[in-house]
Amino acid sequence: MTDALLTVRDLSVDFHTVRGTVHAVRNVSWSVNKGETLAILGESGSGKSVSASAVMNLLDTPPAEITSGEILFEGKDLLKVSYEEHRALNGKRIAMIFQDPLGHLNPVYTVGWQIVEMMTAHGRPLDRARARALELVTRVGIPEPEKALKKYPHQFSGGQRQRLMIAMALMLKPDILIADEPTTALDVTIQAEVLALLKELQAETGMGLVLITHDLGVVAEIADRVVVMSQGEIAERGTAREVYHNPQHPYTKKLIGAAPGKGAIKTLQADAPALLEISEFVKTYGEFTALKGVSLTLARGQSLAVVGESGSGKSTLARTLLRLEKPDSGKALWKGRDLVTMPARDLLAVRREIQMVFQDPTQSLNPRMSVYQLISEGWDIHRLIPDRRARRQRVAELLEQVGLLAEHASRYPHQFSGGQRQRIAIARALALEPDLIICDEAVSALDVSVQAQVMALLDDLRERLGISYLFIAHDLGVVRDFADTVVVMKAGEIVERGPTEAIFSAPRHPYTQRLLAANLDPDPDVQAQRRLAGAATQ
Amino acid sequence: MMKLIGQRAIASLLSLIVLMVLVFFLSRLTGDPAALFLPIDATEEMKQQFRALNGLDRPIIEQFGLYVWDLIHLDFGESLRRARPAIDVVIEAYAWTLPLALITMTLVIVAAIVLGSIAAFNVGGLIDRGISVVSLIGASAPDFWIAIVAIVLFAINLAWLPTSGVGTPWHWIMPVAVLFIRPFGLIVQVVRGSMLQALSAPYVKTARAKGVKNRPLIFVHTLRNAMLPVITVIGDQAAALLNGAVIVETIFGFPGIGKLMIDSILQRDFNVVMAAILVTAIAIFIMNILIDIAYSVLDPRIRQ
Amino acid sequence: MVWRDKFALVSALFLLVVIVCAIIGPALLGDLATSQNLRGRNSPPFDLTRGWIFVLGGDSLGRPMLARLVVAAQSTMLVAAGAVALALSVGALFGLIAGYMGKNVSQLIMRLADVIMSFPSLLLAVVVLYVLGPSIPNMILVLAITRIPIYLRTTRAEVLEVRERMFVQAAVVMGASNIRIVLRHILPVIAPTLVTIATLDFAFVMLAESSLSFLGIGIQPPNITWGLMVSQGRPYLNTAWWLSFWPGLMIVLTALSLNLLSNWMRVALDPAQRWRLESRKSAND
Amino acid sequence: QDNTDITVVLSEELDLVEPCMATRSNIGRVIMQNVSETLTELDVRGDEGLMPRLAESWEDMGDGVWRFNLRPGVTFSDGSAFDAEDVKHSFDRVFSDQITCESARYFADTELTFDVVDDLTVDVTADPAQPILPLLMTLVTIVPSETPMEFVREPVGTGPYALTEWQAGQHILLERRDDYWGEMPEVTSARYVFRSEPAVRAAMVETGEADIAPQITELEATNPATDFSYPNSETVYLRIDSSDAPTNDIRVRQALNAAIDREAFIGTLLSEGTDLAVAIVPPTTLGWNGDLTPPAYDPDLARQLLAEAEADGVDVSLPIEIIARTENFPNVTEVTEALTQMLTEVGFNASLRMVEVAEHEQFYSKPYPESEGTRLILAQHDNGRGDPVFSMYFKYHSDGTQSGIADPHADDLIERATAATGEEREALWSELFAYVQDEVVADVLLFHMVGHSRVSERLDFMPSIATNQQLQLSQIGFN
Ligand SMILES: Nc1ncnc2c1ncn2[C@@H]1O[C@H](COP(=O)(O)OP(=O)(O)OP(=O)(O)O)[C@@H](O)[C@H]1O
Ligand SMILES: Nc1ncnc2c1ncn2[C@@H]1O[C@H](COP(=O)(O)OP(=O)(O)OP(=O)(O)O)[C@@H](O)[C@H]1O
Ligand SMILES: [Mg+2]
Ligand SMILES: [Mg+2]
Repeated sequence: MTDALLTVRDLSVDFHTVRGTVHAVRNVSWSVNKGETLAILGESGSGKSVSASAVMNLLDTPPAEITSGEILFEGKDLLKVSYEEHRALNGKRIAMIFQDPLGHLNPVYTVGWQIVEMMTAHGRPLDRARARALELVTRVGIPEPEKALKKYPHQFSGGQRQRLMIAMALMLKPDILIADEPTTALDVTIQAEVLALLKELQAETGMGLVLITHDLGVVAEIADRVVVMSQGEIAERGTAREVYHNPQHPYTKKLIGAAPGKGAIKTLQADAPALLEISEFVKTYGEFTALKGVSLTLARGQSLAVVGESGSGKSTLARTLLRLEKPDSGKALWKGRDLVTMPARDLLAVRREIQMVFQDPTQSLNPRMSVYQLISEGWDIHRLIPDRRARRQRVAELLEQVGLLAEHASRYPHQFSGGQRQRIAIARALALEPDLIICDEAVSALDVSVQAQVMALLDDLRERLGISYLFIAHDLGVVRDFADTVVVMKAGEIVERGPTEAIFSAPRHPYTQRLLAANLDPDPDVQAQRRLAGAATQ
Repeated sequence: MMKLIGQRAIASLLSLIVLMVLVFFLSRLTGDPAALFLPIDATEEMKQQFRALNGLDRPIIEQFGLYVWDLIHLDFGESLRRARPAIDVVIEAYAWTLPLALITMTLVIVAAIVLGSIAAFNVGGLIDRGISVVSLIGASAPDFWIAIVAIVLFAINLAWLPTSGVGTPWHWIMPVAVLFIRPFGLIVQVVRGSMLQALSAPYVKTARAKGVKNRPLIFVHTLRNAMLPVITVIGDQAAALLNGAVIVETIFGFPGIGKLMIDSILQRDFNVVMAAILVTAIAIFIMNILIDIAYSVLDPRIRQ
Repeated sequence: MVWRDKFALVSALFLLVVIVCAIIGPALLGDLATSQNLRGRNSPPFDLTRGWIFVLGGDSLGRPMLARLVVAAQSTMLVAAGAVALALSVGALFGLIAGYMGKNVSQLIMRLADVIMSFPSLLLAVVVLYVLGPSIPNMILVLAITRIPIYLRTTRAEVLEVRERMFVQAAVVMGASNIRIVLRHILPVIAPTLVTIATLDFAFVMLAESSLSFLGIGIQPPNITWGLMVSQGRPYLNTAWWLSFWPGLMIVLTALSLNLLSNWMRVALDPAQRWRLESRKSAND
Repeated sequence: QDNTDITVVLSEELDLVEPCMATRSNIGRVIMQNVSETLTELDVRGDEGLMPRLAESWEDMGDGVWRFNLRPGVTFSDGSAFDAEDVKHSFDRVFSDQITCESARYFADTELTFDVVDDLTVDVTADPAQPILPLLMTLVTIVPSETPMEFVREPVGTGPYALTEWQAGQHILLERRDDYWGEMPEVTSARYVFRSEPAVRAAMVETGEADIAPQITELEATNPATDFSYPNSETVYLRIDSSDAPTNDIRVRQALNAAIDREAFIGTLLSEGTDLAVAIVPPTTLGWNGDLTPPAYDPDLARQLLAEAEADGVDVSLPIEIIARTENFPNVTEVTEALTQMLTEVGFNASLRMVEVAEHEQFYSKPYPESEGTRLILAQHDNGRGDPVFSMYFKYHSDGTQSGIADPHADDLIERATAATGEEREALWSELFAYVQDEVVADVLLFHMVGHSRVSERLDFMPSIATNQQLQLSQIGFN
């Protein structure tokens, strides 16, 4: 272990807050070797991102405090080197992909500039940097790469931003890449390409990869070794196979047991009345057409999954439906009335009936509001639950339902992990007990055990209250477990639609077929076999 | 873009007209210029004659009509006090004010942005404290103190600089320095506050993860995000300078628009007041258009 | 590093003293502040032979500076706070409207702001004086009007950016009304900037009032403000520095305290930055 | 070093350099007798009285006709010769209705006709007869007959200097003429610059950037080697409106006078050297009455007078507002504050209001605005022209624009004195001074002011009472 490229030993990180100290990371040790892939699995909020930030020297100290440990890179303790020395390592030798790409891209510079800067900041010539950026952006599958480099972050889809972050991190072929949930917003075909790219780079430069992820399939596909974290500590470690087949720690057992994609498939009740009818939605951004005439029908109590290529217009569909953006044409009948032309006054009532969980939860939470304020705001707006005690209680209840603690109500968004923020956003949507919840990648940042808990909750609400879901997701396992109907989108169009059962058993459109084929299995053995088979057919 | 500027120019022209109409009528509420132009013991006939000569005896609406008529022919009228075309007087003065404002503002912008950013980056540290306190004292000290103390020190005691006047570049140093202080103090604080907010954004972490050096981290990555309120305040301060700097012009005998404007207002030399406001308003409107363009250049999300 | 907090604390204490002076000063020292003594004029400061009240010296009519400073606090604060508060609230209100409403409303408001911005404050002062007569409320009005554009423009510019943020859209989805979005989501983000400008403006307004007095169109004796005292002391700068120095110092200190306090508040009220204050304490514990 | 170019720093910039406006002090200080000359000149430095300038001599021909014999061999700076036509034209300009020349006001109701006898002789007929016509000639500058009937910016005159450069806002340059008719002055050129801040003006002489600063404040005049003080012909007084209650009662007016401790101001708020006023004109004026004494400070008397008036039913509690104008003279605010306090102390209901110049004018000249009680207007009056006629009508005649009294005897005295000449004139003025001060108690006369100048040590020059109105470069020598 001493000759490892990067070793984290005994790391402990505390956060000082008004309400006492949070022990975010406790005596965590792991290491990664040249060419090796270490997957860090674990509970949401267990300290994965914080320990990664510690390696990059990105923790603000205070409020964070590194109370013990060392981080050895090529034998040097990164906690002791000078700021300047660390800076020179960052990006060049150790690169990082952040969990929340929207916030982590600078909104006022073009993505091209930001990617290129990774190289120019370390003294590489501009023209080489440009060429490399173009190459990588093409490799991660961004359409029209030349043009894309000249665009700004807000002009991309969630998955595209994530890929741009990946391209940025790979610019200098770092020795260590810390990837914090790099594929959560990618559809499985692109995820496969990205994983292939990472592996290729590993083979080429011997890059050590630290992969923080919740996706057991990704772990099975790429990880050599696995550490599992729970509540700030390491629960278990071993090779990917050992951990999957022979988990020791109860948390690991629970985690592996919760892997989605194995339950019974739901079917839609035939007589459910239509709630929402979207017809011929068209949305253009300048010359680019993001939606090319999308039509959909959603019944009361239905859970409709929208899967599809990253950048195919799923989020755009959700946003135009909610009148956050104006569609160029098309109608959306909600309970018989057109949302697109509805006057603002009437819209207010409808707003309570339709809620949304945004794809980038962090940015959708007002940083100046506490969790309590965030969740209870809807009640203020719609004049519900006037009693303060009742409110407190309901907030606590909601937080517990999504796997958080009642005491989290007084914290502010920046004090949470990515997955925790996503759950706050879910709790906020649930608070209003709407008729329809649009979930844009609403569970992608959750570890599978919490994910299962949240999905069970949503299912329960659907059964009890008849809530419908428009469920945008990439994780086919989740979709299979949760949805009764699936539509598949590609390049702004719906290419296939049908009951979940039918789509999963007999996909018709070639894209759907490819999608299903690229789906990863959580079992490392199964994945190994598939890889062999894949190699053979090539 | 061109179309937008065109629209903006038309809208600004309308506000210019509103402004001129307002000034025309409001200024005429403030008393009779004849009493001020003529000596205190002037006879009523002399006053009458003066009013008649300058058209002040006609009904105000008629005066307005005549003014507009002349204006259409690009005639801004004569200065009551100076027996010269008002616009000549104003342009002469503005030729002094404009460079003074530009030089001062350039220095202010550079210094305030650099020091304000540094203060924000070192928030709570000694550098921050030093910059803040010094700039705040500067921004709130009466400017004639600074001007007179500067004259006593640099012109009389040290004899490094001339006391006042214009002519050589040396003459400009003290006026520029004194004018510099207040906008500098103000903008430093705004830069500091805005930067403080921007520095806690996650994209700053990205830049650090990339290994970006502190200087570009502050001045490239963060500053541009913090610039919106800063350029607004810069605009406000620049507008103040474009309106002329009365105290400095008075003390240093600098023949700018500020003193001219004050004197003309106090003497009710309406034509000069109108011409001066017209010229300064055009300068300010152009500056505001530039600032609004700057907003959308700085922040792509504002572009619509 | 506790001194950081001490800075804010001292500032707060100083402001408290000023406010107390403003409230009870005129009742307490009103007579002393106007008792002239021509033969004992311009008595230098720090000379206690004439009693503690002359510790800051006497003015050009032999009145004790200290008493005058205390008494002047009232009108000074009234004018400065009144003008800044009025400009801030009106400017921010219209800025929010201009930033959040449609293009036409925005254009209208902004072009009106241009008009105000180019209308010389002095002419405004002269007009108001002639039409309405000189008084403290009118003074507040004049100063407030001239300061409106800065708040208006700052607010609007910030709103344009903030309203594009995702959490504002999330609030829209929740059904929040425009008013709620503006007040609960947008305003808190831009408030720190506005407060920074407002506290800086405090000094500006006091000095602007001083120059208007100097030109004869501002507040005039027997009213007193620090600004008026500064302008009255101006000819004595070389011979009796204390006449304009003390009131000038009061203006500087008030502005300084306000700003230090607002800088502190800016951090204290921002949940994402509050740790800067808290941790300093714990680091010293 | 025989550098004979000098720089003069003045307090306010010139709007005009128009010869017919030379009685305005800021213009006069630059061009009067430097660029433009008058027919006669009053000696205020010595006691020679009225002296010839462009007129060599003059005589009263009776019936209101005066004959002036002009100086031969005089040329204007544009080369043309000076003759009687020029004199006539100069006066035509002054009285023209196409331009507003200030000097016209000194001839208020007098009709002047000019008869050119020959090139160098001109007869002036005044209707009504004007006994002081030669003195009035000191007020009108002579311009060439080609001068248009509008304000000129390039004045042409017969004086020893010509205006050669005028950079508005920066400076005016006068250069010595080689073809001047009189004695060559020592100063070869004078540059006038303008700084409104007294401290800066003083500093400029100190640093050598300027040679003369004719108007600095007492506070700046700290260097005995360079700083001079001189009576500046300004008189400060409080104008009483005796048609208002309670000041229509003479006892109230007397009380006002007795309430004020004039001595206390001198050497404190006002410079050492300031004189207590007994008339609205300075002591150098014709008919000065040496017997008059300033009212004594007697607060008890004031209280007593007020009590008496009150006993007779005068409402002495009516508000009295003192109106003064900012920047009228140094320390005006303090002076007014002190005056207010003094009046309050003896029981007046006095308050103070400082106003800007335009507003002051509304109160100063007739018609006076209505008021609840009455207003006292603090004003400063300048008469350095040697004869009270320039003051008394305006200030004390019932029809005078700034008069606060309507007294038939005073009217009569003024009219008679204006028409009289010689010793009779002097006696009548003298009587009038005594009458308005002691009998009518028309106003609260306060001070004859002094001015301060700073003169570089390399110059040989003594400022005098005339320095307020003119600054003759020919009087400046070098040490
Ligand atoms: N500024 C902060 N103040 C207080 N607590 C914090 C702060 N930042 C993070 N935490 C806490 O630290 C813990 C670890 O956070 P971290 O972001 O490392 O979780 P994670 O393992 O990455 O979770 P996820 O998978 O949800 O992203 C969380 O419980 C979080 O609430
Ligand atoms: N403001 C914008 N300006 C220009 N193009 C945009 C803008 N917003 C989105 N797009 C483009 O529209 C397309 C659809 O984006 P959308 O966010 O709907 O994708 P998505 O299906 O949600 O993808 P993902 O799964 O990656 O989130 C993308 O190709 C994106 O580049
Ligand atoms: Mg995380
Ligand atoms: Mg999306």
